[in-house]
Amino acid sequence: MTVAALSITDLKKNFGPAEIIRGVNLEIEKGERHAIIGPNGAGKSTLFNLISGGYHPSSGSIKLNGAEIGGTKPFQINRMGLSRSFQVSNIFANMSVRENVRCGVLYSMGYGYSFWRNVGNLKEVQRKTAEILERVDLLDKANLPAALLPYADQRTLEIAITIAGGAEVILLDEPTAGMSHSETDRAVALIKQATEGKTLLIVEHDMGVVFNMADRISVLVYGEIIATGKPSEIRGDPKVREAYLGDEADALEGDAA
Amino acid sequence: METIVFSLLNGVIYGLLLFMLSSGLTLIFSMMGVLNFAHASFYMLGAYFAYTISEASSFWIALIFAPILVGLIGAAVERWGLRTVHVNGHVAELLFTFGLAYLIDEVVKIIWGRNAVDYRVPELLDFPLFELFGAQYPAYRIFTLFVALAMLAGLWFILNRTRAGLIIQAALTHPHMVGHLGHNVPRIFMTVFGVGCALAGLAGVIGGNYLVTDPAMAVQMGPIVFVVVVVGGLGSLMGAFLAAMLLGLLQTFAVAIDTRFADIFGFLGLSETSEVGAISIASLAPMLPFLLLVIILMVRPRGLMGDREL
Amino acid sequence: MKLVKSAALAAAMAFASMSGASADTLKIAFIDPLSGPFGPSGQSGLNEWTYAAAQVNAKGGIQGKQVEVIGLDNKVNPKESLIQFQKAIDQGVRFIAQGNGSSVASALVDAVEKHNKRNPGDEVLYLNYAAVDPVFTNDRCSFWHFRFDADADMKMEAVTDWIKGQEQIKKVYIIGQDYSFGKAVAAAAVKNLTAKRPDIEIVGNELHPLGKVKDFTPYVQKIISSGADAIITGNWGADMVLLIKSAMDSGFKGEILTYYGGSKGAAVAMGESATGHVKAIVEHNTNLPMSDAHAAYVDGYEAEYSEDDYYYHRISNAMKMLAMAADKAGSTEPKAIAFALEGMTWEGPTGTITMRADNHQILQPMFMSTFSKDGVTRGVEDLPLGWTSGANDRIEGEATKTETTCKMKRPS
Amino acid sequence: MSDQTVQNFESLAPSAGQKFTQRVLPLAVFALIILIIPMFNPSNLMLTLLNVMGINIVFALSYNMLLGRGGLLSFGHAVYFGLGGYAAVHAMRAIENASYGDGGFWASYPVFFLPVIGFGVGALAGAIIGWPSCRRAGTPFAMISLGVAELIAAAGFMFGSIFGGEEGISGDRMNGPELFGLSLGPINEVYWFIAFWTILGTVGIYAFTRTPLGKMSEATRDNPERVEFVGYDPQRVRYLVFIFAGGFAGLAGGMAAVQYEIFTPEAVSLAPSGMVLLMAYIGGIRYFAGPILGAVVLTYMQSMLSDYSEAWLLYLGILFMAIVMFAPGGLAGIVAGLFNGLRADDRSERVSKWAIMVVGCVLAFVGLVALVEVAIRWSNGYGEVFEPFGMHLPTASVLTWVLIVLPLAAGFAILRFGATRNKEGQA
Repeated sequence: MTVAALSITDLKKNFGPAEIIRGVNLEIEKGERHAIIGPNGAGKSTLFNLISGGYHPSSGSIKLNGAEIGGTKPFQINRMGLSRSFQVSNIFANMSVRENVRCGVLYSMGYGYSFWRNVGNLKEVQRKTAEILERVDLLDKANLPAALLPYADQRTLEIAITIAGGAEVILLDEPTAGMSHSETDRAVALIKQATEGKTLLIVEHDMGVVFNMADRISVLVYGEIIATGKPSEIRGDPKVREAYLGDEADALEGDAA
Repeated sequence: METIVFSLLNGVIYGLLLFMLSSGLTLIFSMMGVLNFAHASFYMLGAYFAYTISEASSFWIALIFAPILVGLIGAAVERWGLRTVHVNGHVAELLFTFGLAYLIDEVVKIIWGRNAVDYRVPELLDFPLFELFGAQYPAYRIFTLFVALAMLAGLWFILNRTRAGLIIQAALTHPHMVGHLGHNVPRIFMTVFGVGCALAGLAGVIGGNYLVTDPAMAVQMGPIVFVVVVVGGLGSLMGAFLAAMLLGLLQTFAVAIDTRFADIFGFLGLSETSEVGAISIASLAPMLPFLLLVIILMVRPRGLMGDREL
Repeated sequence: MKLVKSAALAAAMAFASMSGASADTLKIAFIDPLSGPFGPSGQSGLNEWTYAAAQVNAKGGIQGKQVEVIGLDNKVNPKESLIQFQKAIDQGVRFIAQGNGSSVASALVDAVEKHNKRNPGDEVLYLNYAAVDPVFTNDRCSFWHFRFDADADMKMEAVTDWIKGQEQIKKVYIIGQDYSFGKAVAAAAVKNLTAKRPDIEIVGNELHPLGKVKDFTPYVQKIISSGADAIITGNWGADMVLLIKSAMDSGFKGEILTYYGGSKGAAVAMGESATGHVKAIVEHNTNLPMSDAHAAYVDGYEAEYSEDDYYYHRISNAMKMLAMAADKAGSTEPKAIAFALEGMTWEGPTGTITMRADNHQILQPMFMSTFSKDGVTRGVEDLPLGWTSGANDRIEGEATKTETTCKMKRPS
Repeated sequence: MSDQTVQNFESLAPSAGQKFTQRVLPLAVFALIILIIPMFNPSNLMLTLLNVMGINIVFALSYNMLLGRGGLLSFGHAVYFGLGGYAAVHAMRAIENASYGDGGFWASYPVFFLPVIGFGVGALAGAIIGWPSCRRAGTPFAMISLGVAELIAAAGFMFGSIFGGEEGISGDRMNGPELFGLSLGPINEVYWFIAFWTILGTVGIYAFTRTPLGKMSEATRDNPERVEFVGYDPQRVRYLVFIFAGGFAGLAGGMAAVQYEIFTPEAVSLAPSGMVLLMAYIGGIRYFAGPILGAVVLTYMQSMLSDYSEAWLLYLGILFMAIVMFAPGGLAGIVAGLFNGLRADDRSERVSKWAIMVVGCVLAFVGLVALVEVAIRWSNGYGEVFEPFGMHLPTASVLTWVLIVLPLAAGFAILRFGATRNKEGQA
């Protein structure tokens, strides 16, 4: 039996009296693309923060490739092979695009806190950086200051930094939020291509993106997962339809078509 | 016994003076995030204005007008200085106030000279109130106590019983919320900065003749004000009050202790004549605030009563 | 580009070098604070040196040379003093005068010693008018250094000599700043009191951090509770003023014996209530009985510098002795003057003044002056208050003489 | 990947030529300036000043490792400078004792390498004090640095055996083995010593900015949260940078020990910490050369301006405030702006704009100087009168006030005009 890439058991998190995550169980296989959907306030971001080390779980366990990571610091989790992006662009604004990606590459290539090497002379770092930039199609903007990029490109850069470290498990927090239709399509293609062969956990509002990309989908409502399954199973699940009222249910419907 | 009574009395009065001085900074820091380096300079301005006004008229007029004047200058500084710098972030703001403190020092030296000025306790209060264990207790110190208490009561009233106060309270704990409520944030900032400076000015009016009014008084008081604010905690006037009291009492009590390190750590073989052994607790008293500052920031960065970390 | 600009700057500086020495002036570089918190006391010193120079020049100067005093601002910073010292050397200065801060004095003694060793024939003489750390005339004495003020230990000799005559003082409290000077004063006080007045009880001996105490009331109440009838303190600046103010506010009835009670700005801060209680050990006060010539000198100063009071009498002594030494040596070469100054004795306005040959320390009469309301003909800081002393308050210079550990190395 | 990528990655990084003009050339010019200055036969005073500038350049650059590159505002950087310097002076004494006494390790240690000791002790102090300080950036870091600085400054006066009490500790640099034929006695020989270490320190600090740690320090300044998600511990990054900054400050302290041959407790106090902050910020913390510029200008001001005006502290304060408010890029930012502007397309427009600004600044400055100088003479009360260019400007005269108010008002009016024109231009 293979170990799950990510395995969450009875995960709970409360802030004071408010229980945000109320017992989540989830298994994600290696190489799987898994999406989490749910209405606003369901606790999706909290769940992400718990997995990536931003918050400490109140109880329960989170295992990455079989190793417990609940309550571990983000940088340690990252070194164990999990990387994440942010809902709001979270890049190094005062650096160039190339330097941004390079920051993502450095640690994974073993240059941690090195202070005896010149970054300019690290050929493999340069090569890896260029590879990533090419993969996300930012090569021609490599030497621009990151803060001057258009919004969609900043989102792309966000993803580029996330995948730069070569993590096997990638968490993407609403990667297409705020993008136009054509930009979204491009982004989806890019994510698919860039995360080829990796385990992907994605939170997304755009149902089109979700049903297009995910192998499996979990539905998070009020801190609990009410359903997990293939897109077709989720689409027909009455509990899910119940949770999604009005427009969003239509959206489910519409995408099913 | 007498040591305890004296230390208690002095500690409380010194603590209240510290609180008067730092309450304004707590307001400013909590709302605007500006740790105003020039806060003690406004305290100094208060003392100098009070000196000039009381030379021309009387101490009582100075008691009212000097803080108002200082408040107006503070508001002007916020309006035409700090606001310009705000876009460049907190470090730039901190540096702005750092430079401002420097400038105020120099300007005060030019206007009032580089030596102490003869700012006296008003004659009405210049008598020993009572005698305790052979030492006289000046009436002015008790007056200080009452002014501080009156200020405390006034502040409490404004914050808890007026609309403006409630807005400020909301802003203290949730600075980002005020804008959403449709209030004019720049004007609130300007007002708070002005009022904070006025409170420092009031402390200057009271402290200037209690201590000495000279151009060094700002530098002397500057760092300790930070200690009070940081130890007290963000957004908490109560915390600032407690911290000021704690510092006042800590320092006065430490002075009263003659114990040397050699007496405490003698069992470790520390000798009376060694450099470390000869250090007495009393001689360390003025260093305690900074020790406390460092320890608090390490152990409990939110301060005694703060609702969030710095 | 940024670098080009700094290059231009550096080049500009290189060309802006100073003019050389001119033959017919004798330059004294006054290296003391002229700005910042200690600016006022430095400025006073500069005024008195300038005035003393003008007086000498009016009589034809020193060996026919006009004396010029150049004020150089060292910000009481030892490192900055060394830069200003170099500035002085480049201007052809052969005499430097300094007084504020033993840290500065320490740097300058060292620098002068090294300069003279490394530049024979171009020696510099250091006239110390106020840095009182005994070490400069003991372990670290230098042939090129002359001190015109009594050192801290000598002042304590004078203070304790005076206490010897004060039967009413039974209990003494010693308080000082927690650094080398404060510790030295406390140690000297204990040593001298036990020797000269074994019956006196030292009821407290305390050090507080330098310049950090805002309210001295707790200390003062400790002092009052101890029943002390005299306080001895070497405190200066705010530490002294705040201590005295607190003592007066708390109704301390005894004497406060200070080193620096007479320093600039203190009188205003202490106020009238301190009169009769605060005493200072000094070589001169402006209410001493004076000869006409000396009175004219003092009044002339106070007229010319109306904002200032005549305080550093030793500066006038130093200038006169410099002139006398030059006459004796027939030269204005620092080396010759230094040899001529050694052992020089003369009758000054206050009595016999001697420059010790063994350690270059001056011996002069000292006065325990009291801050007073009455008997004041010349007040200080535009107040009707001033410093006075009576017949019993005079301590002869010879009585303040201390043993020295100096092993003077004289140039051949 | 394909050959295409390999090619791209080669072209991504700056070309050898770019690298040379951007990185090597400025440092080479800097070194060259230092090397040719002695050919102009500067006076001893100038040499002294240049030496002090060298020391301050390294000190300010080390400070900027924290403030500019790491986003850490420290109010106690002189602690590391001072401790490094003290260690070097103690070592200097050990060399002196060893060469006249029993020999041993110190007898063979050249004074020339004292800055190494300074570096080690500065870094050690950084490692000890940085441990609690670097957990947080921003205001908590600033406050801890202030508290620590106060404590160390107080300790400086309490522990005589280390700090030598008020007189400090002094040594003699002319002992031990000589290196490169330098006895280090005369000031021009010390110049070469300072030059060597200034260049080494500058190159070292520059090289540090090019290392992975240096890069991550900038990343941590910009976005500590994100740094965590690329595998770095921001606390660790700050801590390591702090140690290096302490080390280079100690190096500057070691240089100062040889230059001055004395260290006093004043060196660990708050004043030099404030001074180095001013140097770095006035010079420009966003540019590598900024602190160099700041160190040169402020060292000159500190030692020479006081010859012309006792109000030099006030001018320094005004300069600082003007930089904070109107030119956050500092002097280096202004220089860079001019340089870039001259190459921009709208050159003529920019030049006319600058001309207006310069005229406004000069006028306002003239009025300000007149005001300050007249005021300070009035304040002193010695009856001295401000007499620039043979004019006689007593406090009470109408001419004086005309000369103050007119340029001030005109200057500010012009500056305002310039500013509004800019805004319209942008709109």
